[in-house]
Amino acid sequence: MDVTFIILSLITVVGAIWAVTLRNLIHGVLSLVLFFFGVAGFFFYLNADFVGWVQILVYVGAVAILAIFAIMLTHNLTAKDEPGFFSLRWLTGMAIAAAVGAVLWFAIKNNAAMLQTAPAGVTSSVADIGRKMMTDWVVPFEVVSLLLTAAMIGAIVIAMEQISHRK
Amino acid sequence: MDENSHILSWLTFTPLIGAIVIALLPKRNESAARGVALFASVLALLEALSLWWRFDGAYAGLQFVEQTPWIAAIRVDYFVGVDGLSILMVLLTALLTPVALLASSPIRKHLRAYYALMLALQTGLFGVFTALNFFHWFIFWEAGLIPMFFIIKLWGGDGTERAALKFFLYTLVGSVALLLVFQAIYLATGTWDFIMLRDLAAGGGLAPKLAAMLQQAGIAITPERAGMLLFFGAFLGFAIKAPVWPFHTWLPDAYTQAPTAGTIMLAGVLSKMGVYGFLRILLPIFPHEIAACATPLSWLAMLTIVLGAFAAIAQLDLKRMIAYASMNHVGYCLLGIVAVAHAAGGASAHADWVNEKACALNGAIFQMFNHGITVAALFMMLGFLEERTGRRGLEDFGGLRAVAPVFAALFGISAMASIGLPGLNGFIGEFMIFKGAWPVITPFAAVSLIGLVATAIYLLNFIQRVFAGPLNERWAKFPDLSRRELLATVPLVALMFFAGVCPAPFINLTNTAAMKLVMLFQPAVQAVSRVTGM
Amino acid sequence: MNPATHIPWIASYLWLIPLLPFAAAGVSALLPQRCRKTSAGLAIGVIVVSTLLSFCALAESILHGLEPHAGRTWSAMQTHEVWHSLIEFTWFNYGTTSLKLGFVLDPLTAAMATMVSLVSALIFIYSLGYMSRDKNFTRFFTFLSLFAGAMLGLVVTNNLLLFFICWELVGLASYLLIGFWYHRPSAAAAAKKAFIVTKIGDTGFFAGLLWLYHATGTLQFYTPDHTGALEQVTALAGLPGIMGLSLAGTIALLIFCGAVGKSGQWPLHVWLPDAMEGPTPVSALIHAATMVAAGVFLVARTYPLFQASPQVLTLVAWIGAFTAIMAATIAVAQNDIKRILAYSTVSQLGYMVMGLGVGGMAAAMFHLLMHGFFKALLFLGAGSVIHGCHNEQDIFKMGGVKKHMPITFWTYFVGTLALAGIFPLAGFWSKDEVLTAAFRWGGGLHKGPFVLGCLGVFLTAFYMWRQVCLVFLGEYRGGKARAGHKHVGQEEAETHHETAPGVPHESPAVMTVPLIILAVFSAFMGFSGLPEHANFIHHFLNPEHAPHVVNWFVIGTASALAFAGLGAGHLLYGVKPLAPDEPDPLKAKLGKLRDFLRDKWYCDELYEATVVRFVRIAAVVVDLGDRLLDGVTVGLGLLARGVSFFNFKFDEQAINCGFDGGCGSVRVIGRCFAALQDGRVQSYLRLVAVTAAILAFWFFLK
Amino acid sequence: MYNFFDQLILTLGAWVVGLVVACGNGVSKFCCGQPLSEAAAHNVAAGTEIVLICVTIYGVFALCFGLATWLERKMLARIQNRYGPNRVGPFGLFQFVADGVKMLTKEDIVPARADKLVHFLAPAVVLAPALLMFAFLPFGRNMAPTNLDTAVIAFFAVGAGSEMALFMAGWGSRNKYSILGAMRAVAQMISYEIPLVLAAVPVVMVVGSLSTSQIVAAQGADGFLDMSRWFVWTPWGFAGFILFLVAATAESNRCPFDLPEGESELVAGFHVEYSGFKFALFFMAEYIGMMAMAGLGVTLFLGGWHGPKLLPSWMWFMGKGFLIVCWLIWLRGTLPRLRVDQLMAFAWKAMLPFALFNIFTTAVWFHLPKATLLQSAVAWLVTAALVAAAYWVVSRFVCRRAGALRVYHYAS
Amino acid sequence: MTTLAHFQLLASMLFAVGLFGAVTRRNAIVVLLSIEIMFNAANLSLVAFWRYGPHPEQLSGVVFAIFGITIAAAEAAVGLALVIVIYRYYKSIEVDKMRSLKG
Repeated sequence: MDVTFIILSLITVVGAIWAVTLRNLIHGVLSLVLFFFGVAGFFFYLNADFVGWVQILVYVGAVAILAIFAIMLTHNLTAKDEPGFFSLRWLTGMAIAAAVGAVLWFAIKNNAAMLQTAPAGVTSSVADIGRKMMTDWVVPFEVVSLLLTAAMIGAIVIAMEQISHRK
Repeated sequence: MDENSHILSWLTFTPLIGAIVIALLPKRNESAARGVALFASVLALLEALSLWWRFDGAYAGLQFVEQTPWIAAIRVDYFVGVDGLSILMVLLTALLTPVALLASSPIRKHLRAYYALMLALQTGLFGVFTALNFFHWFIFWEAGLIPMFFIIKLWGGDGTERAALKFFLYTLVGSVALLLVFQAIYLATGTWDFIMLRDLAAGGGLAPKLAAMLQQAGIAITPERAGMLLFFGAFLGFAIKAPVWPFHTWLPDAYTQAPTAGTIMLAGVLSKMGVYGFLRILLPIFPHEIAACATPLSWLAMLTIVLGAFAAIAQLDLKRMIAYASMNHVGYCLLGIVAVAHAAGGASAHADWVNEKACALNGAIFQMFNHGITVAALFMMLGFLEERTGRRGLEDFGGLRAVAPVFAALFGISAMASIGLPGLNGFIGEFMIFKGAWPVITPFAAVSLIGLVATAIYLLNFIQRVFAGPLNERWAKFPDLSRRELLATVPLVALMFFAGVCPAPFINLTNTAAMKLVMLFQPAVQAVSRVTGM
Repeated sequence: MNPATHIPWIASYLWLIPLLPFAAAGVSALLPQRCRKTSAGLAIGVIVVSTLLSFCALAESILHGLEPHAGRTWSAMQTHEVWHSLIEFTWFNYGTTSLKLGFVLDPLTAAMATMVSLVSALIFIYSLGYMSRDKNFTRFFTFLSLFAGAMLGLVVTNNLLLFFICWELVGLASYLLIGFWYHRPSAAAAAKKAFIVTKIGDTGFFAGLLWLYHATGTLQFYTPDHTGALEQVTALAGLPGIMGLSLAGTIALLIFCGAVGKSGQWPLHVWLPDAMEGPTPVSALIHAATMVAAGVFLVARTYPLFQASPQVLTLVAWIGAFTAIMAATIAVAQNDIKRILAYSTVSQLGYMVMGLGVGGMAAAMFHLLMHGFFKALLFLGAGSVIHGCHNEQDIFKMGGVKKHMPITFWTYFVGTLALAGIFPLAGFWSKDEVLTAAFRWGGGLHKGPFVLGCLGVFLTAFYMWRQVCLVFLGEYRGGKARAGHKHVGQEEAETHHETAPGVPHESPAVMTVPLIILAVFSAFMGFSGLPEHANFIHHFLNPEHAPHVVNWFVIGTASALAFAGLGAGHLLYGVKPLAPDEPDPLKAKLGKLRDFLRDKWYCDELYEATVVRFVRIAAVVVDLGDRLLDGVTVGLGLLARGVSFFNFKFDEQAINCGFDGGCGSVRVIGRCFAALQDGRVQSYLRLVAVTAAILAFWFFLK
Repeated sequence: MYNFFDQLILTLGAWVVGLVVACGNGVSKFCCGQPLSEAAAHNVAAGTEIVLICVTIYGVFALCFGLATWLERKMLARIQNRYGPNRVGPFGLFQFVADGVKMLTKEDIVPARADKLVHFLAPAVVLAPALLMFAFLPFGRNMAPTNLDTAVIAFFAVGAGSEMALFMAGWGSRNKYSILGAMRAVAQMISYEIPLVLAAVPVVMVVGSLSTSQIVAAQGADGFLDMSRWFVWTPWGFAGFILFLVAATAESNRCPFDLPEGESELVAGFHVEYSGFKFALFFMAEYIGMMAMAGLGVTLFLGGWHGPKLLPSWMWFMGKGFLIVCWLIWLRGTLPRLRVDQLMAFAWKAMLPFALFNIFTTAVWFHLPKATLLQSAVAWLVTAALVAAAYWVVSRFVCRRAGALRVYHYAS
Repeated sequence: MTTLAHFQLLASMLFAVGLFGAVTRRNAIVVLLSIEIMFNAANLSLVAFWRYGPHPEQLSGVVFAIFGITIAAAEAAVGLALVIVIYRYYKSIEVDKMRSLKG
């Protein structure tokens, strides 16, 4: 455990917790951006530069912005009638999350392979990633690109439908 | 050559993808089906052209091979590849489908189904011409027949019921025969693979195995008879498809009743499936048997040519006339193929004989391609004629050249190509076939020459009655070709000129493969010569 | 310089001669109808260029003979070498070999190319005037160019296949041009007839070609290493063929079939007179001067094959002689100006074929060249007359045209005398050569062709003079009673509608100038073939054979007979000009025989009753057989259908009942699970998470 | 001589690093009695180098920012037939210093109901990506601050961060105008980011690398003139360059795409509630971002620091960058502002399809043979025809309605 | 030193946080964002496995992470578009109020 890891963990965890708990949705989104940067930091830390940059480009540059637009278009700057911390709903949620977390924790703790340290010299050059994607992973790659296209078109169609009906 | 490109699979399944897309189109967008179909077929054409571009004519073996195990239990591989025997057929299919689609404007009902079936048909054809394993070859073979059945039945003319039924029964008989033959072969040898079977047959090992298998089943039979039996089964399948006299009577009805595009595909490509079967299956897998039957086959080829031509002279229905013409021209291909199989000249492995036979085989393959183009153009223009006037009788027209000069010119060029006028494509194929067949089976070739004259008689009669003479006032408003129709016709006509003036690119594609087939054949011919004491 | 290896520059560019007109045809085929001037200009310009190139080739060929000798003297030309300049190229490869094509420059090519291109050029120019009103003017020049290209290609080629290709293209061009006025049923029928009849001959030619190819392994006439098809004749002569002939003879016979078809020899001559349905320049170009000569040229080109087989040569000679006399007799009884010339053409072609058959290849070629000039002249003159007489073609409706059309008359007169063989015009020299060769052929029966030929000379002179008298002399008999002749020249009436019925008029200069030029050629070209030692053309074309000696007997007989013919004609028609509706005096003289001749020996009827009927019946029989076969199939199909119908009924009634019962209970179970679905997304998510956790625990604990 | 000037700055940097290490050695000797260890010396040198690079970039581009504001005012003035700043310094060259002093001394106003934290953070967050973007550009021969093999995508990723900053500024101010401006800015930037990235893709495809250094290296030629292989000379490169310029103009919110801050509509958009030094930071971020975009354009299409060997490489880079900046200023002085729907339609209906087709064209170029001059010429013509066809199709059919009358989708 | 377990534990923690948000919050947008957090946690885990795994040259983790990011982007786009439509329809984006799928 080194300093970088601790700082990044803090950023990430705090960002995530803020993002799910804050009532002010915009603050929530900004915290989420913090979280995203943290995860990107982790990616850099793990020598996965490309993934890190993609993370920033996609999440900060697109997903967060989309979320903001959604918030703005739905006139929901704050979640007003959200129940309190000790409501049944929150406690149930925490219980479930804890249960799942506990399962994962249990699984990780009981696995000796998890204790290994990082091998040296592991890098991910863009060229290698590209080559992999175009050879071994070409089918998933094409499928995902098709999915993305379909999703984009779907999103536009969904959002536009109301307009055409209204006319 | 990039072996990993899977271009053949892409080519084969591009139309199928198009068909699926069309099938998924919403009903209100029916008219988009045409665009999608055209797009898919043009895409397939581009793929085929790229295939052509990358095809190495100097290499005798199979190219772009893809072989992966498919159904391990019965040793079925997905095994495709092209060589000189099939490349022209693939190109022809790719070329004629968009043309047929362009000629589909009279289709008004069930557009989606129609275009999806056309594309499915194309996939079947591509599959037949590229498959090297009987199992999926047969699937594609049937996949070519069933859409055609529906196209004839649903969009055909007045007598479709009868025509479609006849087409289906005939081809079904052929298909069943083929299936049984290959079942037997599989049981005897344990493989569906054309290439392996070829090697086995070349070594003389196929017939004994078949006989052994049949004996196991309690049928006492000599190897020669066993081979012959199976050969006849397979021959029946292909002879019906081609069609060879006397298995041809489905042809005039089917060609006449099918919608224009269907006729184009039927005459242009589907009939080539049968001839292609001779090249891909009968010649390599049954060399001894076909050599032994060469003389009867020569008779059949000759009769196909001569009787087809004479029957065409008698027709008063233009479509029937061209249908018989088509049969007549397929006969030339058979003549070339039979010449290869014939024992004459086989006694000595004299290089000239090999060259003569190679010439005949090249000619037969090229003639398949040429005939596909020419007959497609003829049927398409007949379709235009019928679309404009609703008639297709020989006596219903007259003097159309005055009102539709371009139409007349293009039809005239196509007819001349069919007659075998030098400078157009038909001549090259016929010349090469006759050149090769003449020394081998002189009497048959000589009689078949009558076919050339008869072709001139009926086609010129056609032109005289329809395009020349005083203008039939009824058709004074007959429109000349539209831009769409020109788009469909002119490339074919241009190709006729190109193939006629400059055949070398085409023949270079097929030559090494043809040589290989002929060489493969030479020992078989010798064996028969020894047996029969020739 | 070694003449064997040296390739003159014109030989390297020989391919341009046919290619240029082909290219012009291709271009003008794509031109719209309104580009009349472009099309015509292109065609004429190109044919003129081709003509110039042909002259270059001719000059080169003539000089070639001079080169080895020091002095460029006339006698130095009498070289005894045969020489060819060859260009080869590969068309395509098959098997382990390749199909080679090529071009050859030799005297035969040069002479023929010059004649063809020169006559073509003149006819092209003539057409400019003759066809000026036709609405398909552009197409006309397209077809003409196509024809010229094919014809010249045939002349310059060194390969029998390429020869055949051009031969067929010539046939196509002829088909298109005969059927040029396609909405005239007779024209369309004539075009079809021409194509099919020649195609029959061509099939034989094709068979001969295939056989030759197999036997010699090449189709090149000559090759640089002397292994060409014509250079292996000796070997072929030793091999057996069919019908007791040697292989060379068989092939020669088959090839001769082609020549018979294309050159209108009996029995395939029937298409040629019908072909006069085409416009007159076409008749002149194709059916008089050039195309029909292609058959003769073919035989001349493949002459070594024929020489190897005396039987075939005999056949050739007799067919030629018979054709010559038969056509001449028919010509005597015709009324249509063009038909007379057509039969005259058939007859003259018979002379040429006879000349070939009797071994006078050079003589036949000489006659061919001369005939090309004067027959083109005659046809063009006839066209001019038709044009001037308001599209009248019946010579009994003409008369006295001389004073209205002086240029046409004088040129026509020259042509007539040349054709009749009057000293010193071209026809005299060439016909004399042919007859001398026939005379020298042998004794006994072998004198037959010579006798028939002499008879033909008389008839030729007779019918030509009959024509001249009826058309040009006397008084004009036309101008009225035209209704009955509407069918003849109807198209010309349409195209020249501006000319009102009335007196004939002279044609424009664009038509008369070519006439004059041709007349000059017809008059003087004959001197190139003077007998005796200075027989230039003979040495030029066929240097291997001994030169002629003058045979005064033949000259005397032929001239006498020719003058007799002229005299007989003049007696019948010239002395007392005919009145407008007076019948042909020949009717009275010949009676039934005249009807027989007028109806062309009933050849067409004979063919109609035999060949055509046979084809029709065969076609019907084959068709009926097909339908029978078809009926059997359909019956089987219906049977199968019936069986399947019963099967279907059985399935429906017996098997299908049981399944419907067992499907009810499934619904009940479905209700139970429906309760879990409360519609809230997060409930589902909770359920999923809890279940996943439980499952995972269970998994790890197990 | 040329090399000396070319590497002048590097030499100076090396000299400073050496000096610092020497000093460090001296200090260390003074404190611990022994010179720095090998590793420590290395660390010191590396640290110094980083600091030097940062300082150089900050300094140079702060200066450039000043120059650019002066240039803009001067050029706009010329376009509008005025003199422009001409009081402070020669030709008014020091005007920006005066402006800076003025900004620093102004009062910093925070609206009462503003989201204080976000309002405070926004200017800093805005400036950071703009400066960070320079980390990925090679300024001259051997003068790349970083040498990532993901540089291009990193550049865009960092650039994407500024959108969030603009939104923070707009939202934190609690002002209708500013939130509208911010939403506009964000929508516009996210829309134009796609053509921007797609315009760069062809270059990446052809070079086969995302590394800016390699992209620049791929455009270098050996000769004296050294500009034959700039991608802008190829048809796809030219088309890509134009696309890139347009998208970059929009991306940096410059006229005619300056709707987010349109004075006539939104007063000043997202920074309406900022004043004093915070405003200066926004101003600076805009200009530095613009220069970074220009730098990327130079790197991708104009051969980076390559140029005729008359001037040092870094001067070429700066010169070309300023040329693009001048072009942007010229554009601002010439073109009127677009309407929002036109803006969006242009991005999605014109630029996107054109950029996609340009990628296709590049693929065609890539696969055409270019061994001989003739083949190259053919390839050039073919791709040029493709580009022209794409332009024709896009302009004729796809964005035909881009200039149509406004349709109010959400406001009816 | 940082071990693989550290990363996995962190990732599982983030996943739990995301899950908590997804099952707890009523606002559909926040639910979606929570799902994004879960995606990120998964990606982090994948990349960590790649970094520590026996075959880093295979790059499987990285490629998977990129696919994950892509799918997450698609999910966000469609999800948020749905949210907008739902808002137009129900005038609310409370997930509890959407229950017309009740079986």
